[in-house]
Amino acid sequence: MEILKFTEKHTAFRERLRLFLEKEVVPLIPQCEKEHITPKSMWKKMGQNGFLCPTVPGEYGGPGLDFLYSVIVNEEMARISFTGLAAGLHSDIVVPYISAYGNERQKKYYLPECVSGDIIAAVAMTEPDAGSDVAAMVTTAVEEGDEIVINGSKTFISNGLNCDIVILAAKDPAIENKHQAVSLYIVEAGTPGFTKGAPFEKMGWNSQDTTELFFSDCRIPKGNRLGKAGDGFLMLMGKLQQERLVCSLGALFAAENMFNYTKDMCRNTLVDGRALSRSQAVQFALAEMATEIRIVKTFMETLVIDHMDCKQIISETSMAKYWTTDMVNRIGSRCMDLEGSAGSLETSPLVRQFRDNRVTSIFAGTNEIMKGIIAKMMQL
Amino acid sequence: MEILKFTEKHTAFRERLRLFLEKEVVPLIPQCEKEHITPKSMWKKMGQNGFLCPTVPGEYGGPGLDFLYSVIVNEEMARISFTGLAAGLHSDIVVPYISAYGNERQKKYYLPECVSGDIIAAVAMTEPDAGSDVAAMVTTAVEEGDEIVINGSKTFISNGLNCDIVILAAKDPAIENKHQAVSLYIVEAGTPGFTKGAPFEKMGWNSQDTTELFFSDCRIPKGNRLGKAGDGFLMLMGKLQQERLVCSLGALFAAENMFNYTKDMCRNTLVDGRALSRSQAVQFALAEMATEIRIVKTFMETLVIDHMDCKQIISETSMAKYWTTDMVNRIGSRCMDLEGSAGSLETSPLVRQFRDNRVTSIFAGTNEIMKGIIAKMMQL
Amino acid sequence: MDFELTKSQKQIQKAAKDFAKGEFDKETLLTLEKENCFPLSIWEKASDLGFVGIHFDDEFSGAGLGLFENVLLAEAFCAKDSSAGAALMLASHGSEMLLRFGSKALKETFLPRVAEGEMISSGALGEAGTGYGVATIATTALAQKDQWIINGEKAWVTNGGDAGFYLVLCVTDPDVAPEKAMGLFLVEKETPGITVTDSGRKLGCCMVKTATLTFDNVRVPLSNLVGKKGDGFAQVEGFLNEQRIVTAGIALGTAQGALERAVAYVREREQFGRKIARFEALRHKIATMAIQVDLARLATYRAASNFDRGKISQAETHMALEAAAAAAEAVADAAIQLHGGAGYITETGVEHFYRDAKFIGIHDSNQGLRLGSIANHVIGKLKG
Amino acid sequence: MDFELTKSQKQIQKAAKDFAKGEFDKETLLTLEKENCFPLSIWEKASDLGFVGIHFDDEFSGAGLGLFENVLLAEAFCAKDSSAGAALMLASHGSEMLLRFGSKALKETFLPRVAEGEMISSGALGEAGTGYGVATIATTALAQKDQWIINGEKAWVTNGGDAGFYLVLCVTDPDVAPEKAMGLFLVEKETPGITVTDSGRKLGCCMVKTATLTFDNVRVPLSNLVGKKGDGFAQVEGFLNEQRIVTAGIALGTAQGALERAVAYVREREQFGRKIARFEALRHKIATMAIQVDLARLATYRAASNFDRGKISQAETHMALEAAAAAAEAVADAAIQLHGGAGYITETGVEHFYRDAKFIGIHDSNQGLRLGSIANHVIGKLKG
Repeated sequence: MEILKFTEKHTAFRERLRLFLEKEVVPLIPQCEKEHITPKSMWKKMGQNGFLCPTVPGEYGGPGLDFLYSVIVNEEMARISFTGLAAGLHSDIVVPYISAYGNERQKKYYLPECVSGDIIAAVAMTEPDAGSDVAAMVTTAVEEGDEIVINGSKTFISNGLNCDIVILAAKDPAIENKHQAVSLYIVEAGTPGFTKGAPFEKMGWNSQDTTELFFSDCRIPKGNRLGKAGDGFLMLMGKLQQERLVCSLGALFAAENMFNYTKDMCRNTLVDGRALSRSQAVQFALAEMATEIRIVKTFMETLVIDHMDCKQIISETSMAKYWTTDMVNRIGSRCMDLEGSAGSLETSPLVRQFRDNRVTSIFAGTNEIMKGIIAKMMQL
Repeated sequence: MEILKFTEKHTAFRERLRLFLEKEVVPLIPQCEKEHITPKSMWKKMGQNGFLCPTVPGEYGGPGLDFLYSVIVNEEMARISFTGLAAGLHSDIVVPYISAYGNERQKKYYLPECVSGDIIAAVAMTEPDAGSDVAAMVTTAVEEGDEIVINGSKTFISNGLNCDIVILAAKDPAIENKHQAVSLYIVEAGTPGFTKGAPFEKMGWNSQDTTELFFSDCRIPKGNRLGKAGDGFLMLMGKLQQERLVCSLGALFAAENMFNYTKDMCRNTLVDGRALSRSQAVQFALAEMATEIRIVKTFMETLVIDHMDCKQIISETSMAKYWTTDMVNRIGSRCMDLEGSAGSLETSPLVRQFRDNRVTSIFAGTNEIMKGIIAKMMQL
Repeated sequence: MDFELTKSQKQIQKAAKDFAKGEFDKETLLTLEKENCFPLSIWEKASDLGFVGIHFDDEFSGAGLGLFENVLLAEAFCAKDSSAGAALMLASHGSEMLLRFGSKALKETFLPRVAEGEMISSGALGEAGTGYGVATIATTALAQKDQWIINGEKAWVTNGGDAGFYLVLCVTDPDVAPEKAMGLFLVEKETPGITVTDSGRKLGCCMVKTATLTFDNVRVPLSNLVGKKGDGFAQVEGFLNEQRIVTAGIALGTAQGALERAVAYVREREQFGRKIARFEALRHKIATMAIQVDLARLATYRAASNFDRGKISQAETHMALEAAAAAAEAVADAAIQLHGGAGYITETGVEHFYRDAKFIGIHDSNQGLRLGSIANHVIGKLKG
Repeated sequence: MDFELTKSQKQIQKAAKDFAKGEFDKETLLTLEKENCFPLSIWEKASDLGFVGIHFDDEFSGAGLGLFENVLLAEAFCAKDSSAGAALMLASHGSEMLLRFGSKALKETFLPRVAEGEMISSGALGEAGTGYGVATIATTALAQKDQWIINGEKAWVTNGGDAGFYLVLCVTDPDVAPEKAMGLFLVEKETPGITVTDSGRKLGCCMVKTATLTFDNVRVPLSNLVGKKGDGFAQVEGFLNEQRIVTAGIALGTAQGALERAVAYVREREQFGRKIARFEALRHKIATMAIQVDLARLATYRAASNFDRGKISQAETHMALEAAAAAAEAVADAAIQLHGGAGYITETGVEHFYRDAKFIGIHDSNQGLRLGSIANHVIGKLKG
């Protein structure tokens, strides 16, 4: 049953993207992985070629396409397993804060450059002591005349070093209720008092400039508040559905990619002259993985449809997030098992993709948080 | 995303069936479980009320409904966990052999009574030494003039004792190629030389009259051959898609039913004054089970659509069969864990439903056979 | 470290295996299982041979051996037949409380009867609504002149109805903290005021009865207090720890028995022109089963061995039980699958291993309780 | 049975833990790991303290102890740091073949250098396309007058490039069955004709080098044949069995270390106003991890203990390795998850436990090989 109806235009877009990635991006990956950063020029090329922010409307400089184009970008990025160009993060997770909550001025000002790749965007929620417990954040934003003064720090910020703007969550210390104290702000790189740390060394996402952000009496205009004061939590919650959906899709596509590599590898690898895939145990392992992936892929496709139909699918996206990101780790591990010795070297594409995906069960809300949400939605 | 479009008519049918089962069937279950057989009168009542063979066309005495009615019957039967009235087996697995391969005379002769419940049908493929390896069957069917003479025995035949007709697979000993030697025959109960064993004692399906069938110089008219001589295997294979689909749906519905019971039980069971569902570990277990079920349910619904659209979905139904029947065992086991002591007594509805479903990963092709098929379809 | 049984342990193990081989008639046991009946005559023979109460002192008709030897019996019996093995091992249920804490007079009166196959014993501890715990029980025993008067209801009573006496946990001092509020009382079967309600057919271990017992002004002599007033809770906790190691032995034997049946079957069964033991995926399944059984054995033997050395650890007990219960369930499940359709048929003698395994894993404790106990040990006390 | 370490084993264990605590500087090790460098100075200190070649005879600068003690070292070192621990334990890779089968002269020349931290050793056994086996190798050694001439290519050579000498498995008699066709040769690093190609960055155990070695008319003296011609295959099989028990010890320590880090973290980390160690689902996760580690320990200790007693069993070895490798992977994975975002950051010192665990589980054998070996034992020979 065909659930996602990709048109010829979608397919052409996908092919154009695939060619672009193969030619312009893939050759640079090793260098980016080594340097823990991806050159801004690559972001610009992505933007110039129309691969960023597909859903931003024409009036703000975007192509005004449907969400299926985002799905395509996420799938093609997963195929090359390249986290430095976190297009999904930029286009489908961060920029939507501006599209959805920005006022006309903010949208006109920022969106065109987000689309063109001249602005790389990040979102900053997490703090050292406020991970799963977002409400525990201590970064403050205090109004002083026409300005907002920000103090505090954020951590594990993807696109952190490259980012030209950051959507920052901070609280008004004067308001006692934690959930009503938080607002969102657009902070531009280069604003005095806003500094960035060095990229973290991580298990994966090595081409990603994940870092800490520091704010010390950082003053921004009042007009850079996104939405209403105190609505920060509601806005964050409002965007989680798409964030988790995109995260799940990425995990699914990565799992598929690792599986396909492994299936071919088992067909082509001879041990003592016999293909690995002639082993019954290998066949069963591949059959089991194929089944897992096939089943949840159908589910994910229906969620994409529901999401495009603006349905509230909080429980379902939490399920998808938990299940697909656990699955991608499970599949990656089994694939490496099947590859054996060769799967223990970085020359195997499995290794980087596995390392990259290990974080997906942690970010965008840990899978433990997901289970808590599912339980809550069941009124347990 | 609504995949199966149930109309008001479907819903009314479901409600009528549910009431019927509650009133006419459920009270008799304990007795049937004890006696390892279900009275034929119950089959007749099912038929009289229009709950058997929903898809048989009007010209053969059936209601000519779509396959969604079969899905409804399977779901409602799973809700009451009653294997004695194996309506799915009769309506969706055995009778289709006649609908699809019978000649006009056979269809006119048998189908109306299959619909009315006057005929209970069984299919006999398995032999003691031919389980997964169907081709190893030794039961023979030899043409002698206008008659076919059958010798051999079959085992694990559901509806075996009750059956009025059996679709029998037997081979012509004169043909060497195992796969071309098999034909299907309709054998009526009461035919001299056709005898039935006693119902097996089993782990579950205790209201089911599963038994052995014996054929000793059993003579049937040549006209009782179903389809062409030598096409037995092809016909058997041709019906496996629906058989496995129905089997998977049953497993899914059973899992859902056990889960729902358990969720309510955890909400309502107080231990030292606190509801079990307040335990985080219990919440996570329920969230995990809810996720598993939700994901594969979507997949199953798309398979129903594909099946109704006459698509060939051999690999997908094999995946579904393997995954759902493993899942129902896993879910049943976890549900019993959560219920604890009370889940170790037959007074818990979990226990019978678990015992009944344990066979689903074995019948209709073991899950090992399923994995082999999936691997084969991947050309491993 | 030493992973070998002693010579005498090997002899006991062999004797137990021989006994089970000789006395566990398959048809008889299938009938007993179906009819929820205790294997009385086998138990009597087992006691004649000294298998019952092997861990009781000599003076009480025991063999003066340890929990370890009792676990070896559980394993050997259950490997041959999990239902019968569990019934034999549970026939002396609760009697360890008498053995460890009872007065000489009580022990002299009752323990030999258990060991000699005259009387089944039973611990009546938990109640409805207390889960697996005994911290909030409501059954009371109040001293009145020369008697204790017991009122209340006990749930999940093993051997309820079959036992000759019950060790009943009661609150004697409702006003103090639960840990100090309880006492344990020996109540004979025929004492007026006891009503037994059988819990009916179970998922597994069907040769052992489970019942609810109500006590309506049941009077027992003062001397039937086992140990000291106020010690009941601690005594029961200690007993449960010991009992759970035996239960781990039962689960271990169940796992072992299921594995043996599976191996025997795949070595004989032919499909597609060869023994199914030649199919690689099935071989790997058997290997996985064997690992589970073996690890469960190591954990169970360690818990039993350390118990006998006085190194008693709740965490080791629960690790043993969790490993063995999980192994029993997984291995029995896999054994059914490997048997195909035959595995589902009662006569084949495999499916009841699964039912027994699952019963063992959830009846007296479940995974949640076991993991919680292990976590307490591993994580330790927390500040703040 | 006895599940206690002896007093001297406890002392060795404590000494190893103290050594790791004192010498494993976190920052240094993170750098070495990142740069794929062997921890040379730590290894030299370890050898000064007698940890290297603890199982060599005294006359070869060893401590005359057993595999069991070597496993205790592996566990203690890897619990502190899996990457460094693995590197220390694998530095003497292959030298057991020399120890067990070498001539006195060869042993006297080379073993003390290994034990004294002068020379790393290496077994060069497998080849491309042979999977984990050595039954179909193509590298040849042909005797010519007073020399052996070696030609061929060895893959997956542990310590390739870092080692001072290699023990190279070669076919000496191409015409006989593989089990009788091979011999083992000691080849010094500087021998002309050897080319080392490093395999590059690995998934884990990055302080140990892996390389491909080509031998182009490499000439070694006749006396460098280790043991007898024709015995090579059996020698390597025996070595692999011993090595895999050490590897199980490495995996065990990796699992233990990951567990310790996770427990420490959940005891400290606060979210939602309380220590996350108070959340029941996380507690159960910790308990599950603890069970896995504990079962792996029992299986590993048993394999090592029985090996030292001469009761050598492929099945016990593979059970130990499978249990330990699975535990290491699962526990390290859970440890990352329990750390949340911090678990993914290298500096935290948890993620490399996962990578090391997975590497250990697939580099020298994988689950398929282990299960296959266990199945052979459990199922036994088949007729027909």
